[in-house]
Amino acid sequence: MLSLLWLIPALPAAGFVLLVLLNRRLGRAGAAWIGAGSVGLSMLAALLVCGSFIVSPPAGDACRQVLWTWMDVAGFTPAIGFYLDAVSVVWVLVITVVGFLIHLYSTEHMEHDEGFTRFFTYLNLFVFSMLVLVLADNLLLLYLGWEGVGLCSYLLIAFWQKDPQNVYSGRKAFIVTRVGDTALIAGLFLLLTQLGTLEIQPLLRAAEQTWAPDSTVAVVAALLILGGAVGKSAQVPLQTWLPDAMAGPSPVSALIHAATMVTAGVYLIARTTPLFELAGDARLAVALVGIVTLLIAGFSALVQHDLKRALAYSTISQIGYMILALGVSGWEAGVFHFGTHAFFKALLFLGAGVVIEALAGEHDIFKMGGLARKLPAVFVTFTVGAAALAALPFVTNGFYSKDLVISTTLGTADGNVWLYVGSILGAFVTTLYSFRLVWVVFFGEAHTEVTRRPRWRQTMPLWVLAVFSIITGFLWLPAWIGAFHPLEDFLDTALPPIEWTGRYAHFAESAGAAFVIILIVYGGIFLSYLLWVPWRRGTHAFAASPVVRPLAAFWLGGWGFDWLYERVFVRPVKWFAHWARHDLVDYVVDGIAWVNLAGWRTLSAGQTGRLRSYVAVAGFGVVLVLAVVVLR
Amino acid sequence: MTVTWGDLLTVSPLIALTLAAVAVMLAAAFFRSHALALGITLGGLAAAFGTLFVAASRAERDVTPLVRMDAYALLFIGLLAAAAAVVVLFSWGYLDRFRVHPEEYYVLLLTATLGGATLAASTHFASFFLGLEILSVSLYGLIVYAVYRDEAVEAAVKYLVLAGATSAFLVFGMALVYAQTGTMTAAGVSDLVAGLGDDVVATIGLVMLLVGIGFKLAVVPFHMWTPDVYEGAPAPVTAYVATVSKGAVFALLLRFLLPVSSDQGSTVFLALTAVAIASMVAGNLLALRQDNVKRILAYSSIAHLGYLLVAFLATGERAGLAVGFYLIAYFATTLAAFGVVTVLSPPDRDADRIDDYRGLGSRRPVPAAVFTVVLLSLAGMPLTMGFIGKFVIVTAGSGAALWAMVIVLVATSTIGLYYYTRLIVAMYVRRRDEAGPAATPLPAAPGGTLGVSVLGVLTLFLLVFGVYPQPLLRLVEHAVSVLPWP
Amino acid sequence: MASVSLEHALILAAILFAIGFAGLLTRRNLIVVLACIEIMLNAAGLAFVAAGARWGQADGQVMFLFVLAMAGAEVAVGLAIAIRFRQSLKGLDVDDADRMRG
Amino acid sequence: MILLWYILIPAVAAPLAWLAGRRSEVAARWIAVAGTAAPLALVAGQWIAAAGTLGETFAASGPGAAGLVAGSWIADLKTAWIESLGISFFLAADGLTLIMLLLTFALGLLAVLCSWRGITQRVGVFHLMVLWTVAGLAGVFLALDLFLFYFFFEMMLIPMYFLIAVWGHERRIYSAIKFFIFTQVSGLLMLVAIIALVFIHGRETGVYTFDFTQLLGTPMAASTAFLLMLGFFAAFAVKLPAWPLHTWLPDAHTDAPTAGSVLLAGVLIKIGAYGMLRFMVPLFPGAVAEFRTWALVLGVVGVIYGAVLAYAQSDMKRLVAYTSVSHMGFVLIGVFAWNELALQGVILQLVCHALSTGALFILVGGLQDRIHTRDLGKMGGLWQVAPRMGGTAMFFAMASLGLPGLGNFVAEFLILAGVWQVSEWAAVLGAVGLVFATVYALWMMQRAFQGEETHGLRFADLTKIETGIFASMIAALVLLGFWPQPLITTARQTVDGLQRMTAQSALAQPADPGEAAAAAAETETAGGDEGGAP
Repeated sequence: MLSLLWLIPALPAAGFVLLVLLNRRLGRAGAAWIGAGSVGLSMLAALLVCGSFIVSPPAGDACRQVLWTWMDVAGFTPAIGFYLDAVSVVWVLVITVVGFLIHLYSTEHMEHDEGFTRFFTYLNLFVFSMLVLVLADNLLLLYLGWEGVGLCSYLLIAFWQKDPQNVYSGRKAFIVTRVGDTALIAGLFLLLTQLGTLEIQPLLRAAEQTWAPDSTVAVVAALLILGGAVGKSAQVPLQTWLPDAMAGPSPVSALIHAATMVTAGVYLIARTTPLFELAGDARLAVALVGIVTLLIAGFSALVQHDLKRALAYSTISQIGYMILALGVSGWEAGVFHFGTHAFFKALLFLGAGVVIEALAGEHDIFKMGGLARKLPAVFVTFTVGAAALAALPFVTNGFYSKDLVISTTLGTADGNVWLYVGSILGAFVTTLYSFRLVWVVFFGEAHTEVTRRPRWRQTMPLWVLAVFSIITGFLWLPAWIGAFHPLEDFLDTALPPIEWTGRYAHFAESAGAAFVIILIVYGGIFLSYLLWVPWRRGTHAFAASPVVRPLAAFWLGGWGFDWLYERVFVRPVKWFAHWARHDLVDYVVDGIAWVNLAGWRTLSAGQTGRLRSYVAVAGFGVVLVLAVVVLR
Repeated sequence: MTVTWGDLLTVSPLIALTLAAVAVMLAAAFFRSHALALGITLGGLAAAFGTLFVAASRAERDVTPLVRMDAYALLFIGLLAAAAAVVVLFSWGYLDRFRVHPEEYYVLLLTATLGGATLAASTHFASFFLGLEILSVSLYGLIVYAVYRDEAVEAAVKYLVLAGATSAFLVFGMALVYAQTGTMTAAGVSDLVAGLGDDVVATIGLVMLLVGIGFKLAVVPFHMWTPDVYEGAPAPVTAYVATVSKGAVFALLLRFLLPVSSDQGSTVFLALTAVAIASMVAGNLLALRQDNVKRILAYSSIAHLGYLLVAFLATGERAGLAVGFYLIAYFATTLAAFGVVTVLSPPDRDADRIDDYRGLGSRRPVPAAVFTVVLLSLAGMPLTMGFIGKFVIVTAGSGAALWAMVIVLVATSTIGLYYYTRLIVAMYVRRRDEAGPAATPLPAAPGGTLGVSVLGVLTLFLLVFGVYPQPLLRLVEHAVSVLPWP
Repeated sequence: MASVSLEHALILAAILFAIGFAGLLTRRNLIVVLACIEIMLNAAGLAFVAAGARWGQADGQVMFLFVLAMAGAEVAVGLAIAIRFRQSLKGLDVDDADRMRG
Repeated sequence: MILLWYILIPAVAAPLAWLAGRRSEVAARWIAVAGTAAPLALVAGQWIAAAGTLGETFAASGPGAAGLVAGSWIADLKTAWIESLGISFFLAADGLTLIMLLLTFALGLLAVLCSWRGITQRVGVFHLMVLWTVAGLAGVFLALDLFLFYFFFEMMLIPMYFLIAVWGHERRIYSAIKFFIFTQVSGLLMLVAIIALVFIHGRETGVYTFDFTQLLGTPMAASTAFLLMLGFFAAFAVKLPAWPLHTWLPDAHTDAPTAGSVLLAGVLIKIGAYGMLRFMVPLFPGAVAEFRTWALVLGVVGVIYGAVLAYAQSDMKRLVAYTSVSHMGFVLIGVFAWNELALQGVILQLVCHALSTGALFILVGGLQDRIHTRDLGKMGGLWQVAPRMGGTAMFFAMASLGLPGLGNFVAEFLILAGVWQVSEWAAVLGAVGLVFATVYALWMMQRAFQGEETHGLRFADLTKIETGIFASMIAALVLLGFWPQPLITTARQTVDGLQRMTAQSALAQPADPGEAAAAAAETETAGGDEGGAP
């Protein structure tokens, strides 16, 4: 079964090629069948392969499949080869399952769009790239997938390309992530030069053997990789692209900008765990990035009017949790939160997509309202998603994963109180904005007419994801509930287990810590009820108060990052480009030409046609030479 | 110092030219026949060319102290005669359109060639001076031959006065040299140059001598006449002035002043360096935006003589090879260039405005193609002799480590590209900004089949030896090897 | 009677030459210009004679004869051209001959 | 003898095309197709026949410098030419030559094909010029006598000049002369350097020869070598073009007809890289090592400057032209890194850049034929009008920004990985250049193809010929992206020879990362507590 590994990425690739080649000749139905079908088959292949992997793990708890040698230069021989272990299994399953559901959803969501075929072409390419990313057995191939998903992200954000604003958002996403990619590729150069290979497992072993813990080279390498992760996963300081990325269709936001691509950074760090284990400073940087991001984005999410932007900031914030977990050596906690987040965030976006579609493209949550009765299925599933996001205790997967993440920030050797407090605060904010959306969108009176209701291809994925958003949490129950943690056991085969060795480890692992979170969550829900439930008008006064208003505006604009970058990076480059557009060097060239022309003008004016001036010139020359002769 | 029959046989090329000149003169006295004059002229030139082989078969020798018929002299006499023959062929169609009798033209042409040939073989001040003056005086007549053209008269006056004045410099210089050395032979001058030291009078003499040579070569600062004379003279005569008179003098320069290059610190050397550099710069710059084709060619010839001086100043046989080959290339190219002008010229004026050449590529494809090859050769582009010529000159200059001159050569020859390609563009490219009434197209020149076929031969020559120059290089190598290289 | 040394003769020749050249620079009448050239040529001839005298050879005088002959030829052609010049430019001012320039 | 055919076939086909063109334009086109396709087939044949041996590397002890050159030939031809000056007619081909020849003829063929509709004036002469350019290019890549090299180097300028000046666009005369002058000045500097080298060699040995193999290893003072190297560098840096000698390129590319741009961008500027690889570095390895820092600076500046200026352009063709400046900056730093990774990357970059930029030029040319403008401000929303064209443009825009999966990425990765071993900063800044590449590529796409179509432009999508051209180029780039090995193997022997030729100089360094790692491991072990050998 494991030998079918290559089929998992190959099927969407085949779908992509078919869609490109056949293009118009396929009708909408054909495109839908190929687009969704290829991913569905890929999902089946993934289920088969991963199933067999889980049931009967191969020797060494990993398997590698090399298709061909990519290139062979100077001892550098990266392969087109795939590597499957527990970490990649988690990602592959999420990608293919969520991917298929979203494809299915899209066949209905996009049914009237003129770029229907193009949409599935891009989407298939994305799934292929994402699978390559997580299956790659070497960093170069990983980078291929990495850039591939970046491309698809750009293409899909800019999918409705008639509106220049959408295209701008796509470009922004691509360019900002590429800044991070520059760091990543520099890291690749460093690793290649120092360790002589990019094949991940030998590379990690070599790093462990040759690099002393906390040596500069290890820290630099880890930081460069973090740079890549920060870009792709929309972390501070490169988070600014993701809110704008919501210009794309909702399924895209769900698949790419919530469930899968944006977690590539998490995957990358998890994949290169041994490197980060060697580099304590880099881990600290990771943790700081995570905590700062989750707070900044959380507060921004609190004040958004645009449903999808709010979710986008929430995504940034939740990935911040994952990164934070990785930073405090809670590797498995990060992966767990990725898994749960993928389901509930995809669910939220798909729900949001239905809502927006139903309201004829309305994004502003304050123009929605009262949808609980008009779109009951969406209401129920969306609320499940929001509850999971808010970590509603016991019944949602978000509770278990976030609880684990927060515990690790206190419980591991890398953890500390500040991180813990920060993450608790983040959890509180998360609860606030999650339920703010529920209250504002689904309750109160309707501001906009519902013009369309979802059919089964849209509702079915919602229900499936809602179910996943509940049950996947039970894969890893905390110790104080019961000793059921198959996911942890599974991840232990590939990642270092969480070591509860921190100063407050005992408390962190206990029910007491969980109780704090439970308290926070309920408190948050209650406060959000007070603030935003539509029939409580008093809150508007609060929102309009002179203290809150500027703060809200600041948060709404994403803490001024865009403002700053515009002035520090974008404008200077634009200014220089505009100033130099006729090529500065050409001024030199023109200058030389001008000198020649001036020479011509002068000399030519000397050709007066008068005989005596000719004689004079000759005489002058002779006299000059004779003078030299005599005086020398 | 008796002259034997053998000596006469050796100088038979010169005699042939003399006899031909007399014959044409006499013939013209009896029959006013253009064809006859042309025939005799060509016959004379052919005889001169043919007798070269007779002379070549004999051991090289001095015929009196005045001339020396060695391989070097023979090469140049052959070159001059061939060039003269080409000019004659171009003149046929051109002179037919003249409003004056054409016969005496050929007399002057033959005597001028005789003067040039004498210069090439000269080893003595007397023959030097005689040859130069025969050449000059004949040229006065040739330049002003179309007496009814105001430009021709103006050109002739300028040439006459300047030539006369520089002749005076020349003779005065000769006198000074003679006063210091007591000898007037080339060998004596060479010795003088080699051991010049700081003999002020002799150096002054040499410099004045060089004035005369410099004028004929039209190098800076004696170049001012060139554009006016080129423009004013009839096109075939211009071709002649540009080639034969310069080539002959350059041949002489090599024979008399070879050792100049052996002392790179001497005043004469420095003066010549300055002249070379100034010629390259001024020649190329002056042509830059010039609109008269003949003037462009005039200015470009100044630059080319500058290049030649670089080769001259580089010592050694490699320099001789460069000079010889470049001169041949320059002859062929220049003759073809003015040949094109000749062929295109209507009866009343010469086709020398750049506007005359606009769209030539479609109107007269063959002359246009020839002119293109010519211009590329002047620019030193591959597949033409000009390329090999430039290459041998750079080789010579680099071999002698004359870096300043080589760099100037490189830089200025690039300026050359600008105006050569400007002409090419004019012939082939339709300008979109030509909205106004286009320049009146040149009236079709009558006849010209002969001229065009000669052009074809010249082009072939340029191309064949541009790709496979080995035979010519051998020939020149052999010729220059007889010079007394230091 | 002190003999005339080579230097004296050469200096005289040089002065003559300079006079001729100065005339060339300052005079505008074509005929006078031609005359100036004659002066320069004769100055050169004088120098030759003096040089020949220094070495006791006839060569210098022979050269003088050549110079004389050539000067004559030159003037002959020159005057002929001067006639055409006058017809063409309605005068003999050489400065008027500047139709071709640039 | 087969080497001569590579030059002769297009050279002879040229006048035939011209003659045929006077009667029938289609005949001229077909002759031109034959004149490029036939040698293309021949090279392909020779490539396949030689495939077995090209990947071998030299024995560790290795032959001498000349032997290293000669050792990798698969064919050569040497006859007397101008003995008086020590010049011979000396052609030889190794793996690198084959790659360059393949590129030349393939792009020559594409140039003919893409002019099928666009060129309607003086069709015969046009193909004469195209074929002569191709013949000259083939000569450049085959010549191993320095004079012969220079001969071809200059020769192909003429037809290219005519292509630009006669069939070009708005400022064609200015651009053509600028191109001509830049190349000529720098070429002459190289000529002077060549001649000086010959003389130095001649004084040393008494043999005056322009034979490259004999001139290798000529002993000379370091300062002399540096000056001579600069002479070569000038010529190749202009061709490449390296900043700040690049300004001819945007003009020439912009105003050239499509075929001219394709040949310029595809092959002509590759001469710069080829010349550095083949001649400059092996002749003056010490001087090159001395110059390395400066060259890296020039290269990096070129990468970023080119990309930023590309972004600033509103003429689409000019934009594409500036991307060439940027991409050739990579080639420059790659050459001066001079290790196997970088060199293989450089060679790959030559091929991939030719394909990607060539395709963009064909695309812009196609657009111009349809809407009669190249001004991005007058485009917008063209995807709606011509979706296939939009998709194609997107593909090549991605190639140009170095998207993995396409050949350009492999090339740029290898180059930068090689450069990293020499200078981390150059590699990082080069990688930053790729960010700017993203900026201009996406900006171009937005301005031309995305957004709303507001100018009322309606035109036909890609024709069959165009579809064929683009499909083949896309296929080639994807193939090279996922399996560049055939090219790498082909060039391996050459690269190995080049490396060994300079092994004694300051240029030499650990040959591959594996060794570097082993060395690092050794030092690590030595410094560690464990005394035992690994």
